[in-house]
Amino acid sequence: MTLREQFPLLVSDPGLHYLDSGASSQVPAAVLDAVRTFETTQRANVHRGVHRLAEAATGAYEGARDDIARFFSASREEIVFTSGTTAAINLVAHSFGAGLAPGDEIVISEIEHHSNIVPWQMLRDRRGLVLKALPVTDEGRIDLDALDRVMTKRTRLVAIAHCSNVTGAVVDLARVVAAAKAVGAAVLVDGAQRVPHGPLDIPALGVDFYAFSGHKMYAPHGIGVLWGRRDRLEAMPPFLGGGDMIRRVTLETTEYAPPPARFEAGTPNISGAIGLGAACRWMAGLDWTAIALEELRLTGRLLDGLAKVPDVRVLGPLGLQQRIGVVSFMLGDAHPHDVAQILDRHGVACRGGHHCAQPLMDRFDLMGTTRATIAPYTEAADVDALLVGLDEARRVLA
Amino acid sequence: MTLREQFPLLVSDPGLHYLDSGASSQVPAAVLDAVRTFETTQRANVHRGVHRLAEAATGAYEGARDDIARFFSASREEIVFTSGTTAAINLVAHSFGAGLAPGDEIVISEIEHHSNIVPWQMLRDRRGLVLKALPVTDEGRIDLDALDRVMTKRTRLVAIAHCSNVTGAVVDLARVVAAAKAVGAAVLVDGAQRVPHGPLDIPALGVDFYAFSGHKMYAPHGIGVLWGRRDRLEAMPPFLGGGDMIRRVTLETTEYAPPPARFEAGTPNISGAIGLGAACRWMAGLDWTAIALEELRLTGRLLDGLAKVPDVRVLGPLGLQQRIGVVSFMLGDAHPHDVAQILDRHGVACRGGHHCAQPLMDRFDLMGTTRATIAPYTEAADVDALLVGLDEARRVLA
Amino acid sequence: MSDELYQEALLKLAKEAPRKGRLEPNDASARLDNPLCGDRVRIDLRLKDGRIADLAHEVRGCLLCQAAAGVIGRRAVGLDRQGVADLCGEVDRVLAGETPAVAELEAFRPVARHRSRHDCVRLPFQALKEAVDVK
Amino acid sequence: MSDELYQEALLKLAKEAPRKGRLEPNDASARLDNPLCGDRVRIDLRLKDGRIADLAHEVRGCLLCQAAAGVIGRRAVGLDRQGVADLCGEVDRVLAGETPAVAELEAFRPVARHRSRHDCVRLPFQALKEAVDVK
Ligand SMILES: Cc1ncc(COP(=O)(O)O)c(C=O)c1O
Ligand SMILES: Cc1ncc(COP(=O)(O)O)c(C=O)c1O
Repeated sequence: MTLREQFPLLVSDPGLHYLDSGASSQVPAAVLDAVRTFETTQRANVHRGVHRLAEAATGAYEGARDDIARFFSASREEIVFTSGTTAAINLVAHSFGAGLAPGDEIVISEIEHHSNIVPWQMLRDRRGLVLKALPVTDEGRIDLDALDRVMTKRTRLVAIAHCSNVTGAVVDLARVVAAAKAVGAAVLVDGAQRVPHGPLDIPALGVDFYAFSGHKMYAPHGIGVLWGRRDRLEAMPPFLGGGDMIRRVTLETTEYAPPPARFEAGTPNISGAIGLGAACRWMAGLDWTAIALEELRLTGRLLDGLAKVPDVRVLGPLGLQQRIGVVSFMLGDAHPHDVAQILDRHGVACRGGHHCAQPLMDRFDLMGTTRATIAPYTEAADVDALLVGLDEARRVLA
Repeated sequence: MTLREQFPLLVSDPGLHYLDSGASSQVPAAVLDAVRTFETTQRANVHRGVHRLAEAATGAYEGARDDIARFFSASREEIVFTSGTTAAINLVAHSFGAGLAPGDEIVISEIEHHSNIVPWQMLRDRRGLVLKALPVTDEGRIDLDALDRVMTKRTRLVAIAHCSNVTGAVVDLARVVAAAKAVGAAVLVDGAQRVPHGPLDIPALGVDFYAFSGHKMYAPHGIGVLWGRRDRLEAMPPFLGGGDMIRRVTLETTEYAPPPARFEAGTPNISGAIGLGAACRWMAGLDWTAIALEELRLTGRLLDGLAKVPDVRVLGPLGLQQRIGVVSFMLGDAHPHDVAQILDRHGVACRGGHHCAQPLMDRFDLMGTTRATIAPYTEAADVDALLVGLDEARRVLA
Repeated sequence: MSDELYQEALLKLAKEAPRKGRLEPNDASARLDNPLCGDRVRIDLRLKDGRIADLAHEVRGCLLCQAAAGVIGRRAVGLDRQGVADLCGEVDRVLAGETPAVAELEAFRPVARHRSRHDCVRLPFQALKEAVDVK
Repeated sequence: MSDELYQEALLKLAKEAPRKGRLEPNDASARLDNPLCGDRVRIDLRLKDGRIADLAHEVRGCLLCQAAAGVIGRRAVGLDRQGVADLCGEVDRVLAGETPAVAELEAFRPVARHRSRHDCVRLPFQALKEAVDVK
């Protein structure tokens, strides 16, 4: 079976050229089957039951945590399940943020997704912090040369995307970590766009928090992970209150459980976690050297093709170094929605808009871009269909 | 097809007597199929795409909101998707709680689930509030006679469970609403245990917030709803920050979207919402008069059976008035885990423990209870198997 | 009728929209954003006896949004509050797949099938409504 | 060997556990809760030359938890820190399905298959470990 054949939606819709994996990836049968097996043979609530279904459900749920930890070379105590990247970042903004004092500084960048901007603005307003942003270069990369200028002794946290969901640029985390370490700041990485592109040793990055979503990495929606360095998690108060995150509750007061339970209030998304665990196992079985090469080749094909279309301007690195296959472009003055709509007529699924990165759009004075994402199941035909569709878009919209 | 035959797990495991629906219900094929259809024919991210999959996904997701609104006689703007009851209550604790001042009072009860206690303790500590609890009667009901004493002009919110997850008692919400109205307080209802037992006109209750989870009402885990009266929601600041909840983001500041989007930051649990919508459609097609009667009959059978077992003591109403089929009991001094474990040998899935209601356990000086829940798919054989299992438990543990 | 979105009629509405720009001074003005796509619309009005005497529209958005502003540029002068409400009602009807009474709206019929684009068409009309309602 | 959890041997360990109660005064004491089930264990120790000279245990928990405390009541006096660690190691081994070197732990072998109950068995041993470690 080819990799593409493992994706039921792609098989059943051969005319579809799905280039919108940056928004949500497609999902392989292995993941769907794991979820269905849970729902039809193990379904129960976790942790609190001793009957055999509850045992099976707990085993599957905690087994998923093990699978995820293994895939990211982490330990299971560091894997906090959340509903996604957004929830993971908000968790840190509240729980880590509870330890910050007025005047403390947080550094983000101009390239960030709203999920990595708004929680920090809200925290700034709650606690009287200072929020600073690293600028973005003309090439669409975070300008790390500005670190020297932006970081101060008051910097407590740098929150930054591993890969941009607009330009595809990959950030040099080692430089960010070094700069943060120099002033004693923690580092949070928004890994939403990085994790779909292969295994990663998260602890080796030297960062403190790493957030990602399942739905962009071949798993269900509604599940994600906050990886946190153990000492950081242990030092943090809980965020949400409820069942499962407690040690002991009286009407007056509550003692909290250790991490990761402390941060997992309420019945978790059990099937989602099981799906994410299955996605990690599925990914672990792939040949990522070959896939990375193929993704690179297709990204090159796309960039080359775009370079030949008059009026097209790419927002982001034009080369293949330090980038993933997330490619944004403008077609003359055409609105990206109109471009995406015409591409859709060719079966090409692209995203058009601001990609939840309005500050980046403002930086380049754009309404938005049209974005194509290269995934492991992408084929040359998908890229070519996009280029053909663009030809029509030019005719109609120019 | 009988109702039970619509549940794949129950069909494939005929020896199973599933009496743990109070923790998580089982899920009918109609719901599983709706989720699978999404994953294999419509999967994409919602709201931001114009291609046909994104259109289909958005249609399915917002269609689910319509189905849920219809089932609860609500309007779609009042349906906020959350990851569950716990997340819904925490949302209110943060967003409604942001408007409270030191000295303001919140009233809960001794019967509450930790999810409806801990968020208020945390809010109390954040904002210097006073947290009070209505006591519980010996019968295992919230003592509404205490309302007069506990409510004051400083009471801003009463947060209370519609049905107890331990004793099965149903609260007289009209009395609570009247008492709250008299002092201008809002009312939040934890409906987690009520919603699995049939349709409900939520706006007609006269309350301000109503929270529930999908996984207890035949839908997937990881999805739930906060219903909020429109003016309440409109007056509240957002809770989580991220994509989809904004009107406009700059690096300096953010304008927020109107409800419900304001409270739905990030990519939602799309498949979960679709599953919950399908569950509502499925429930809407059932004959709830017949089901309610049958649930009552089986609850009676269980209570009668328990009354005949020496050493068994029921915690909760012994009659069938104002109660759902959630039945808790103690077997002599036996630990509920040991009881549940022995019942499991008879294929009977019951929950043993504190049921995330430690203050209620303290009130009755109990380590925990063994709990059985009657659901629409429960049959007399399930109840009888429990009673047979209890006989063995008595022999072993007495 | 073809279900093709980008027909000649629509493109023409967008490209040849009269009354583009700003109106200064004005009696009423409204700016609306579509948070999902970032489209922005501003409508400036001059009013006389409760009727729109002059107007201008500034759109930063897609062709559908521009074309909708084009309809406003052609049709809105002379309308009172009720007339604007009626026009918005017609827009809703065409987006529901019905035949509109206003000829220019015909060009939007294919949009009915594309729910994600309905707001693109509605945005300028909503801004117009806000502007007359403010006053 | 039967995989029946509630065998005679286990029931006996629970019911006839020596050294139930509190020890006052004591040299070390630890209380642990299992948040999932609400079980609570307290272990009091008297120590001499780094060894446990006397102990008492108070358990509010299930039979497995009580039986585990029973093992402690029989076995822990005389142990030093390393001895306690070894005993805990044996508990982990039996819960992993292996044959324990400590005869009394034999009764816990059927628990290996019930992961949700492992913590019931571990809780008293963890409390014991905390108590000797505090000192
Ligand atoms: C009465 C009650 N409230 C709240 C909850 C919490 O719901 P969830 O865990 O789905 O957030 C539950 C169930 O666990 C419950 O029974
Ligand atoms: C870089 C980046 N960060 C954060 C997010 C937010 O993730 P989610 O919506 O799954 O919470 C996304 C995707 O939407 C993203 O691309």
